[in-house]
Amino acid sequence: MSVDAAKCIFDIAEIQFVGRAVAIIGGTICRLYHSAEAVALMHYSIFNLMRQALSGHRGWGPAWRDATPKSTYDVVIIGGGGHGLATAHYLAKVHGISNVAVLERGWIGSGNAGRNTTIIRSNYLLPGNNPFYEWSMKLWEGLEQDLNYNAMVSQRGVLNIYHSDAQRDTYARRGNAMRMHGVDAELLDAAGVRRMLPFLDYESARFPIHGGLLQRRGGTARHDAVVWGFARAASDRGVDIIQNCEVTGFIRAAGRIVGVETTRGAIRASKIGMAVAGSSSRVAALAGLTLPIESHVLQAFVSEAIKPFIAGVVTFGAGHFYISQSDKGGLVFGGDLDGYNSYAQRGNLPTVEDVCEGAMALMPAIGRVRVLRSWGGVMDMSMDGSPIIDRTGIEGLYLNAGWCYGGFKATPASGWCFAHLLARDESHEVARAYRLDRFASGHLIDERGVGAQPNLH
Amino acid sequence: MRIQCPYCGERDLSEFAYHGDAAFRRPDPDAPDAAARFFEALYLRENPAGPHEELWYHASGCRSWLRVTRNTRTHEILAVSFPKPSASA
Amino acid sequence: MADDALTARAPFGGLAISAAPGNGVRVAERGGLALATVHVRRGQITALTERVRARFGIELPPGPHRRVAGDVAFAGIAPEAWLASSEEDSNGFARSLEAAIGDLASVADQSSGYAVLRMTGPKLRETLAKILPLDLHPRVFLPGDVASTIASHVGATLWRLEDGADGSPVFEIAVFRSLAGSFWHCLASSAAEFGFARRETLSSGMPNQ
Amino acid sequence: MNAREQQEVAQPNRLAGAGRIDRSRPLSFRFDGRRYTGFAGDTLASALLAANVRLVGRSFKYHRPRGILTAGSEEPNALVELRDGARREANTRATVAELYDGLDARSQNRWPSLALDVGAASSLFAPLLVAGFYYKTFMWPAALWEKLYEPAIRRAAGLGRASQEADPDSYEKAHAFCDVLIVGAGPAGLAAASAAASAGARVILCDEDFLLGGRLNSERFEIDGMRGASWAQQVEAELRSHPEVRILRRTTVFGTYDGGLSGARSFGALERVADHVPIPPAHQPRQRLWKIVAKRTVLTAGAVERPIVFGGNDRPGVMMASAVRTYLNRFGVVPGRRAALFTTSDDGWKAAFDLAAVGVRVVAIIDARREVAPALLAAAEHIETQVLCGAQVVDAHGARGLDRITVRDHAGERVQFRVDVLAVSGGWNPSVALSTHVGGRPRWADTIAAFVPDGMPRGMVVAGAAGGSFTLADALREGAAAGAEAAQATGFTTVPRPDLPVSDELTAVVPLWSVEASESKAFVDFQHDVTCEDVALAAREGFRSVEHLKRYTTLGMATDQGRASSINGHAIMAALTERAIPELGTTTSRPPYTPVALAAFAGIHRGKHFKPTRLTSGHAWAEARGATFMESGDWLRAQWFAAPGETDWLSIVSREVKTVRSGVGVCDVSTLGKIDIQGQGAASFLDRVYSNLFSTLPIGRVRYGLMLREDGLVMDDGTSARLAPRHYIMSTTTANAAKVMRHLEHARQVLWPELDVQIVSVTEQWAQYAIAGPNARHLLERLLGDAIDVSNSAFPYLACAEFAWRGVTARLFRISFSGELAYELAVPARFGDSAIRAILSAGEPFGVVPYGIEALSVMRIEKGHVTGNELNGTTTAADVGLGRMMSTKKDFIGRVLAQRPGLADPDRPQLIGIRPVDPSARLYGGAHFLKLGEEATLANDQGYVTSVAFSPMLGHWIGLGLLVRGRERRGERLRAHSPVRGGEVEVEVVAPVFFDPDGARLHG
Ligand SMILES: Cc1cc2nc3c(=O)[nH]c(=O)nc-3n(C[C@H](O)[C@H](O)[C@H](O)COP(=O)(O)OP(=O)(O)OC[C@H]3O[C@@H](n4cnc5c(N)ncnc54)[C@H](O)[C@@H]3O)c2cc1C
Ligand SMILES: NC(=O)c1ccc[n+]([C@@H]2O[C@H](COP(=O)([O-])OP(=O)(O)OC[C@H]3O[C@@H](n4cnc5c(N)ncnc54)[C@H](O)[C@@H]3O)[C@@H](O)[C@H]2O)c1
Ligand SMILES: Cc1cc2nc3c(=O)[nH]c(=O)nc-3n(C[C@H](O)[C@H](O)[C@H](O)COP(=O)(O)O)c2cc1C
Ligand SMILES: [Zn+2]
Repeated sequence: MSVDAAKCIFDIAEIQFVGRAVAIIGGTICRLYHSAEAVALMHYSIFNLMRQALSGHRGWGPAWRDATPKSTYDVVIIGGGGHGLATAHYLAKVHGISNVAVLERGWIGSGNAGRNTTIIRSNYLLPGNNPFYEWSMKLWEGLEQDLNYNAMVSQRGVLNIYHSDAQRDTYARRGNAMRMHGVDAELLDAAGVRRMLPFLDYESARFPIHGGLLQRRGGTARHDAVVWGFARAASDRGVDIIQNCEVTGFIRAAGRIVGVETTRGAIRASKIGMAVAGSSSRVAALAGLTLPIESHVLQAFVSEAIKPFIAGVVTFGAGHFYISQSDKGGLVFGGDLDGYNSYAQRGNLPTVEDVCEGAMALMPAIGRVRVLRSWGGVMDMSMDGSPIIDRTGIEGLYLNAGWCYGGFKATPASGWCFAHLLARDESHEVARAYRLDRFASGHLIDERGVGAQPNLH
Repeated sequence: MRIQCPYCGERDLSEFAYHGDAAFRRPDPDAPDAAARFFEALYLRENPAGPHEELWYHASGCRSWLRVTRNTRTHEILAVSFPKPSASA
Repeated sequence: MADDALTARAPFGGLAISAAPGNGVRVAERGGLALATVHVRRGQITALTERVRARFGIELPPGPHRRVAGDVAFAGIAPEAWLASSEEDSNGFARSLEAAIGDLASVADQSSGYAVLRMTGPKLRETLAKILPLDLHPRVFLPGDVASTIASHVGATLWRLEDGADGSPVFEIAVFRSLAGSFWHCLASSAAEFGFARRETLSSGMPNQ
Repeated sequence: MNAREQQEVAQPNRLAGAGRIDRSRPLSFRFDGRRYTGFAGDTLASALLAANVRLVGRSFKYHRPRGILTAGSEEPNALVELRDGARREANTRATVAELYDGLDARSQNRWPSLALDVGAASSLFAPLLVAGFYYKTFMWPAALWEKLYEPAIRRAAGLGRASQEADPDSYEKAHAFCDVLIVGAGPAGLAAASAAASAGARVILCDEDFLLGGRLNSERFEIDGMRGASWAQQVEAELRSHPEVRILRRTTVFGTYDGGLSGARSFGALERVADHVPIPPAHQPRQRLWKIVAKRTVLTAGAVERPIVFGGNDRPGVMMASAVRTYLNRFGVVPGRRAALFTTSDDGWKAAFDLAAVGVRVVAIIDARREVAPALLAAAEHIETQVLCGAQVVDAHGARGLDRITVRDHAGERVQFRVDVLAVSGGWNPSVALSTHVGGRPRWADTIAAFVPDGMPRGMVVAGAAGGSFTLADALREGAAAGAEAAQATGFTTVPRPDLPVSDELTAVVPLWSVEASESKAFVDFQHDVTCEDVALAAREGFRSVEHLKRYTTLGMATDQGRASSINGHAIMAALTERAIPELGTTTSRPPYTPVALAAFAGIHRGKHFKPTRLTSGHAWAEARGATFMESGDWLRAQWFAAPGETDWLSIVSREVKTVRSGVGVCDVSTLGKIDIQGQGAASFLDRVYSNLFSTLPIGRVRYGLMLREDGLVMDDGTSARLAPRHYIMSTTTANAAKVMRHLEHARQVLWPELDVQIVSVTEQWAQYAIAGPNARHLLERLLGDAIDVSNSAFPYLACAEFAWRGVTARLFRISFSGELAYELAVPARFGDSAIRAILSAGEPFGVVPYGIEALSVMRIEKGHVTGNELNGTTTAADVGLGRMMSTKKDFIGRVLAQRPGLADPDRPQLIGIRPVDPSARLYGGAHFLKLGEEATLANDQGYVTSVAFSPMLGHWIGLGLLVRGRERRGERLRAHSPVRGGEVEVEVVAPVFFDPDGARLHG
């Protein structure tokens, strides 16, 4: 056989991963799993996929039950985003509490979970944050197996580029803190960055590249799959996922909250958890609470799909720009908040220009790549840039909010810790610092040191 | 988005810097509950979905601070004025 | 040692002119202009208006407009603030202003703070459209109008003068001195397609007014 | 063979005569390496069709052969790689790529060649590659995901390749303002423009096409007794004669954005200035980003014809009926020899008639409707063809291109036709996108079985096909009316005009979303290979909301954004789940309307011009002195001054430090913020914004001041000098100058408007030089002569004065950052260059040297002065040892909240000095403190190193840091742990002052 022919077959094997790579091990998977567990839902595996292929995939059932509300639950979670669904999953799985409803205003994942730039990392500086996000990273690393859903967790690395000695030292401080907590971190010099990303602007940069802080375990995960995977797993354990069900009020009895009014009727529960991200202030207001949170719009962008050439996540240290390339080939990128309070899920042109100027300053090689789509999401920006997982001071009502633009990576740990709080009425150890009263007491967790100015975090 | 500066006229968003809720007042620093009142004033936000009174700074224009009423659902500007009747009026 | 007087250096001096022959846009540096900011003291606006009228024969504009009398001009740049200028180049302008109105307004010398260009040419508006987020249509932005704005990332204050003899519009623009180079790059590259020329003095082919 | 014959050979499908192309200008181009010729006025697509090239690309997932489906920007299939090298552009739509001489394009997503693409083997696995298959697989063993599965997926990802080289072309931005913006220059847009223009309004007319006229160039319409296309040319000419009209061809309005009180609204538009030439001419950008502000907007963006979902509907040769007409009438190209039409609307029939008119054999007209307008049937009599009503095309066949179709007639009988082109018309979708970008939601209109704009943005109206009015007459009438209204609304008077006589038009449509009876793959989203089955699977698995459907199957997520085809998917989902289409609603359409090159949004702001650069008036001098510069915010500052032959930065800096400490040196400190503060209330104003007292500062004196944020943390530090009872000069750090100015304006305008204070930045007015060292006074005496008495008695530490010197007003401050006897001399910036030269010559006898900010930083660390490294926004005054500056005699910003327990906690890290126990050891910033013998865990974290420097005076490295209860721990030894720098040093805690602790030198 000619060399070319050989190469071509080799390519088939590589391009046609499904046909070969998977087929090879498909059998093994199902054997393993079959003995392992008998599940109500059809198990996701290459074996079942192939079996279904023969029958035109007629056999697949709903990924999650589209439940109608019951009158009472042990726990009601408001918000069918990543955090709400993860909370329900871990309540059922870890704490055995499965008489749970997740109430979603629209369709699950319609909020920030469904519109974020999917970066996961645990490269945090402060002791209040670092253990929490590393715990989240650990959960990401086992998520597929836990959920039996491929959320495409992809640890291709997160690189923060620095442009001055001062910036280098701040990154060094952060990297050292990470290492002291057993998180991987490397400080690269300019040459090191160049080896990774030869196509950045090293010659004519306004702010020359001095190096970068690299977390190899950082990367991305498929945002929608995270939502669907948690929903499927939670639903499978008996959790009711109720869409098109907006919470419009709280039911009180004897000073505590005992249920919610919704667009699909009243629902009672002994404990109610809020995980509504950008809508936190609005839902809290229904309970008469005012939060240390502003809602801001953050825009994101995706380009036309091109053959992959950007390996991991890169963030620009001298402008507002970060980027990664999705498994579909689109460049997924973003930058800074528009900067004004907004519930509109869209932004304006100045921010688009600002982000793309950053892009061209760092990566002039993507100049001719076309922006395909831009969108916005509503960020629950807290006053110190860090989240809140805590009781509210009103009996029966619990709060999970203030995720700013960093809550996707937090999804598993947030669910894990919120479930812990709801089940045990005590904070999980990695989330101890996320108290609601820290602003009054001055125990702030301000990674950026910009103070009570949410649009600067 | 375009903001009608009472001095400069209607200008593009890019000339302005956003500060936030215009409700902020410095509480009486000598009040017995000053700490609590300062905390509330600085940290708690109504953060409404709808008309919002907020402060903008015409950073790249006349450097005036402006009180803008804007709908946070639609971004529609409803009113703009100086924070207080101008000092020498 | 010898007390030889210090020599001034022009902010736009020595800035290269991109190879773009033509006369679409002509500029000249306003090196000689003496500048000072004037901020009225609280409650003194009426008094100041009268004083300025009396001393300079100028009706202090309440809004973003520029009024000229003889060598002196007052341009509104903010509520109760003006950029005063004087043609005859003396470091004494701020001082004399201080003497004239110092009790009613705070005066600060800015003669060195700004780099000022006079600009004209048939393609000036097309060029400025690439730089300024302002509507400079002749019916909208009139002679004597002033605007403080952002000229692609560079803060700038612009005012319009009477059109030149050739019918071309004439504007003057002031940017912070340290940013002269960046502004120049932006102006030169925006004017390049129309031809960009520099005059050393106002008299040489620049409308003088 | 002469040129004409050659062309005929090269362009077998080109009709004689017809079309709006310039046959006198043949252009040669290459596709996949082969040479072809077309004409000026062609698109790449029309030129390829003229040359009878039908296979132009491969689909994303199954690598199916694909041809040209449309003639517009909604094209999903005919995507090519245009140009090469650094100018390579992936995914360019052949249907809008304007032909130019030497154009070079390649097909995408195939290997080794378009004709035999081994990727096509993937269709073997098609049954596995259903929507979302990857969510169900690749989970085991986990290790293989990263190593094998994902790399494989990524290799299969994407269509074209990015250049991966810096884009060599330039881009620019421009602002435009108008009374009336008109989006789209079809009949409706032209009518609107001419109505508004004749009223004298400022009009901007944009069209993404390089020809104005819209469908008029594609159809054989008559307006006012002339060819529609000629009418368009006539109106264009008329418009060009209006001085207030700006016509932007090749300009796509890509986004609607927010407006303001006045009702004026912002739009983004992209002008392709030079995409139709090989490279942009000198001084011309490739593209221009327009930021348009319009008082009124008329949306006349037309409509897009939608496909029908049936087996093999993606084969090259299957083409939208409207595109067939465009190629015939506008480009004079016959897309095939034997044609058939598959339609659900009257409009589609035009294609059959137009084809027949140029002699193409139309073998069959297949109309899914049982009843069809008699007029059409009558017209069909004139072309010998077979009309099948109530029939459907169930399958299209042909390996690399269409050769047969199978039709199921009204009786259910299957008939086959041999055809090489099938014109398809499934009805039209109004182009509503721009009406929805700011929140409007389109409304379902049964009459046309499509969504039309609803809840229009304030100031925007729609006219013509974009609003669902599909006849030419309506387009003209509505356009004219909308244009006139808009002009009136912006203060112009209009004169009514009579409607023009035009050819009338049938527009009835009965939608057929998909053909059940099809056996082979029926495509909904062509580019992403989303089939009917995928939609069914999504329904089965509960992804039933249109948004879930989209995200699960990627329907409508390709480069065409499903503009033409998504609706079919939604309709299929509606049917499967027994809901009405309006109940499902639409997915959100977002800017940009068509994809926009990233560089266009950046304009000139790239490379060195990413951000402006601020230079001090001493810059030229410093350059001449061999300074190395570094960025400090937007400023460039001299880092150090290498003497001839010096190379090692550390020895240069040490030399500079030693000279200053032993003799005298000068440093440009012009970048520090300088704010002029005047007024009756100036003193009390400063008392409120600084933590320490300034009302007590004597005239002619300077004081160090600390500024807090209201949350009690340190914001900035600096000095303020009192020149007169009501006149202060404040200095801020370089980094915080703008922030402080804004903070003060806030305090002045919002917090205390009753105070009589005027503040203005004079940073740019003054060039300021620090003159430091034992010989500083001698230098000044020589420099200033009798302009001012600088003797210690007349001008002690912290004195300041304004005085006349060499014909200018100068200011002198006796302040010191270096800890030496030091002064700062300020002169008006235009004399800055002259002044620094004078300082140097006055200093010659004392061996004065210029020093940069590295030396400055070494000296401030030796003195334990804090900067941004310590004042990092998380430290209190007490943390950095400045607790004593928190006045107890008055209120000030930050006082109250600084007392919160978390900020008053004695266990907080406090400022300390460190020195390595081994004097030869190097210190690193960012290292964390650990107790000796304690494990390196976060729990054991004791603080961190904020600043380090090699002290030439002490001969070893020194540092500052923040250490838990640091002030109590002098003498303690610690680990300075820095794993990311691969090191750890044992350090001793010392006082944060290393040099001249009692400050004797200051006062000397
Ligand atoms: C553009 C963008 C980019 C981002 N990039 C990243 C990133 O790269 N990495 C990262 O870690 N994070 C990122 N984030 C942040 C991250 O997406 C969010 O912090 C996180 O998704 C919030 O948690 P969630 O998923 O539960 O929120 P959501 O998905 O918003 O869930 C909240 C849900 O509550 C529902 N809800 C609201 N009100 C009610 C009510 N009254 N009744 C019932 N339901 C209600 C909403 O409909 C919504 O579905 C980004 C966010 C955006 C917008
Ligand atoms: N008989 C039918 O069923 C039917 C249906 C639809 C259209 N039509 C015909 O189409 C024509 C409709 O006239 P019309 O003027 O409303 O539409 P048109 O399609 O003739 O013109 C629309 C124009 O807008 C431009 N455009 C679209 N989006 C744009 C954007 N974002 N930026 C810049 N330009 C953009 C297009 O390039 C096009 O030139 C009539 O001639 C009518 O006969 C007929
Ligand atoms: C990681 C990521 C990748 C995306 N890729 C695409 C894409 O390839 N094509 C596309 O049309 N939209 C893409 N989107 C954007 C979505 O279409 C959508 O705009 C976003 O989820 C916000 O929803 P909305 O625009 O409906 O409000 C992507 C979004 C994310 C978060
Ligand atoms: Zn203003």
